[in-house]
Amino acid sequence: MRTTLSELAPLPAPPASVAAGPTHPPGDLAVWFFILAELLVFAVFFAAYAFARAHDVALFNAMQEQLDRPGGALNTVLLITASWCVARAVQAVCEQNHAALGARWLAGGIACGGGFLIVKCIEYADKFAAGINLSTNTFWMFYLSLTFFHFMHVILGMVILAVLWAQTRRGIYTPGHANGLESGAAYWHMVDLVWIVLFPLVYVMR
Amino acid sequence: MSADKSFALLLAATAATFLIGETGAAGGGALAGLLILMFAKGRLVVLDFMGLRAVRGYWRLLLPGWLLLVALLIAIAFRAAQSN
Amino acid sequence: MQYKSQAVAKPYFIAAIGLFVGQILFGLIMGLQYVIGDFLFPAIPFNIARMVHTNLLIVWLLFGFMGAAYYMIPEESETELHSPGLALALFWIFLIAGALTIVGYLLLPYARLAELTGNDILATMGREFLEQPLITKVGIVIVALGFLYNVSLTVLKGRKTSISLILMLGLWGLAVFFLFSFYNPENLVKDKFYWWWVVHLWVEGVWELILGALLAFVLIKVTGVDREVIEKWLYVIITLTLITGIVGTGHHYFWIGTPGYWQWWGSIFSALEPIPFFAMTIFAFNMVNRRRRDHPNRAATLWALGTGVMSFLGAGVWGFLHTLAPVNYYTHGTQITAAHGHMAFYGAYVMVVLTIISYAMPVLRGRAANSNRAQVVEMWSFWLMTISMVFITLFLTAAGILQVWLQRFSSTPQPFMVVQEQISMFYWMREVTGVIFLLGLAIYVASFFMKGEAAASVSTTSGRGEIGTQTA
Amino acid sequence: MQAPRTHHAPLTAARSASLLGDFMSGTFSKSMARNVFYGGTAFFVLLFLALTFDTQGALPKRDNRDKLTPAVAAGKKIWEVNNCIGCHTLLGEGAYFAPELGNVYKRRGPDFIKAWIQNQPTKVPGRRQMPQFNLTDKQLDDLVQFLKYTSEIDTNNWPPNIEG
Repeated sequence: MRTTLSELAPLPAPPASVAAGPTHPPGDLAVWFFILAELLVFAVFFAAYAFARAHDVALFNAMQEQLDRPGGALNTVLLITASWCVARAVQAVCEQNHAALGARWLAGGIACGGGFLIVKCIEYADKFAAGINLSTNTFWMFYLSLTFFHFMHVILGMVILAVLWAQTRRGIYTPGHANGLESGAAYWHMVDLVWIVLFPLVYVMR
Repeated sequence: MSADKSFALLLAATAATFLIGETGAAGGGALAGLLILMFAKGRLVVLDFMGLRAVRGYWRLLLPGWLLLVALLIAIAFRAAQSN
Repeated sequence: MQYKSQAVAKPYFIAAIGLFVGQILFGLIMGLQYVIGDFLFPAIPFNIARMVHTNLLIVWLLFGFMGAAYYMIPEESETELHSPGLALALFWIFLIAGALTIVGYLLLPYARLAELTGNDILATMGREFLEQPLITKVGIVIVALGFLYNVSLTVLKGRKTSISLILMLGLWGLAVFFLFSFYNPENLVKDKFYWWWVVHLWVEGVWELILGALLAFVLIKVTGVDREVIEKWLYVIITLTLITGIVGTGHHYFWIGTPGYWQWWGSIFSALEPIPFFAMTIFAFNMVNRRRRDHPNRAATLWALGTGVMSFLGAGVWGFLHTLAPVNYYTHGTQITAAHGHMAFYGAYVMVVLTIISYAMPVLRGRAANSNRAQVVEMWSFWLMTISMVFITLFLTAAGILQVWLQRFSSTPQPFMVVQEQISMFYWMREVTGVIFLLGLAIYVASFFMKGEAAASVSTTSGRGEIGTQTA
Repeated sequence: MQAPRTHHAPLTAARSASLLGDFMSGTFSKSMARNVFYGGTAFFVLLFLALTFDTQGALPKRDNRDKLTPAVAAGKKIWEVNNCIGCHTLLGEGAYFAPELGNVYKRRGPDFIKAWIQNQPTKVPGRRQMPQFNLTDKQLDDLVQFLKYTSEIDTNNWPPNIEG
């Protein structure tokens, strides 16, 4: 059962608005709390990487050389494209009321996400073949931890997209009644957002 | 801005990030450029993909604020690394 | 009381309080042994007293959880308990088995107890908090299975609320993770690694689901806030708990032979563990501020709010103090750990069990709330126990800081026992505060025997249904 | 439901309350909160299992298992059935009443440890007392072997110094 709310506000909502537009993001606040929690974890993780690097710049710079930068850039493109597809899917459903089109865009997003996983697996296979693991040194610990933590998010995001795809095809979402679709889409964009920080931080900055 | 335009800008910014990496540039200038690109890209995702552009109040500021915070922490840490 | 089978909760609550008294008495014995080393030696050596102290704590909290479940589940499920007879039988089995175990600890040398109870068949004894003989451990599993069978069938045949589902998840998790207590490899590192799957995944995992469910149940009852609202926030809070708490197990994997990356993973995730506790505090106060009625049981409301605040302080703040690996390198296994352990266990689990007892016992005794006089006495005990615990924690923290400084951080580190003598003043202060805690506990027990007219119900809003039966 | 925000309002309690209202407006459903709980929990359980899997693979290089002889195993059991953890810490875990023993082999050496255990209790008035456990020579040797094995576990350089 769903309730709308400003229920944590101890006082009733103030009168008459001046500006138009919603004050809340698309999707369910429960998902947004989750997104905020995840972003907080990632922020701490990114900061930990940056400060650990400051203790051993030479190591980090040397090891970074061994990363597959074109692969990382390709993955950025794939995730951005996936995110764009999902944004278009929400548009198709919520603005054009065209569920079939929305489902096709979602399928595109899932395909790009799958591409990301494949590229990432090739990269991992390469690193594992070189004997690299979490205990190799601090740089590889961070590289594997950060990217694998993100990798798992991509998988979770794709599971969510797959559910959304099935629901959209069945025509469950309509304009004004797309809470689930918007929530799942927001989560997927979060996965993209994290990679947008991760790629330059780990692969490029030196 | 539409999602399509943002998408095009995101691709361009990704290319720029990659090219900075290819030149092997290091130091303050490269770092600043990369952080600005990162913030710009993240902001586009937040505003146009997540759909926060039309939203007023906290929520619109929260995620760009997160990006800013992360960028700031990275900048501080990388500066500290340079002075080591 | 809406369902007569809820009455089986009563002996559980009484036993819990009785064992609580025992726990505190042994705590005081240990506290004295810290400063008068040969006190009661060799009759009750420290290791035996400590085992009794911690095992009684665990057992009485389990009694409290089970009593809470027997009280809550029929009401949540809107049906009688599947088998009140089984619940009562398990009560006596658990009580007698527990009592025999404690008697065994006190009367037999531990090695002899191990020999007599089949430790040679499967060695599980002699590990912190899991000292119970094999037969007691098996007994715990049997009691837990019978209990879970009983309440699960009740839930399945009745209304399924989020609170009862979360409670059941917590209770099943408790039983499942206890199974790791039977895994005791010869490899010490693996032993310790999976030992934490019982200890950490209990207290910073599944027990918090139980805590959340108990607190949410009482808040619905005493505030009259819509179930829908409370359950929704409950989900958000326990999500945060498990996000941070599961990988947060890593903060125990810094120095026991496990790989170095746990220092990063453990620090990062456990650093965020205060957030769900903070959310719980905000949640409790918010719900009470937005109450739709003034429940006559003000003592229960006080305990509920106290749980929020003290669990945040004890588990959240005192946990964070020493959870980061560079700090923990110096504080690991010192009085800082003891300080955190005391306030976290009291603030989270002791207080939530006392919350549900405070709410449920009057109902089980046929009234909405105790007399004003009894409640005032109970609230005195709340403040005495809580403030004493704060000071016990502060004194142990002071002792710990000094210990770290002299024994760990100094460039000329001093031996353990030399340092202990130098910080004995703080142990004395802790012991005195402990006596005040016992006084608070005595007053708490006395509050159950206070007579007087039952407090009248004051409702702030009219037209609401019977509190607790409403669904959103 | 949207809670529109007033502009130019003085920063009063009412206004800050309305700001909180803004923050909390929008859809917030219990079913979604439940889905996030189950999904998030499953996710972090899997992550934890993945890290556990890696740890299992990394342990052989760290946990000194090559030295895990039958004597060490027997010593561990002696450690357990005498409830040593009820007073001492071992790698920092246990009770905080008596010294850390994870590195006692390095701090005191085998002969001191055996002599110490045999001579308990000290019966010094007012001093903390360790019971007499009546261990045989073989049991003492096994216990010492266990403490030696423990002292060689890779603990990331913990404790900070020899005093434990």
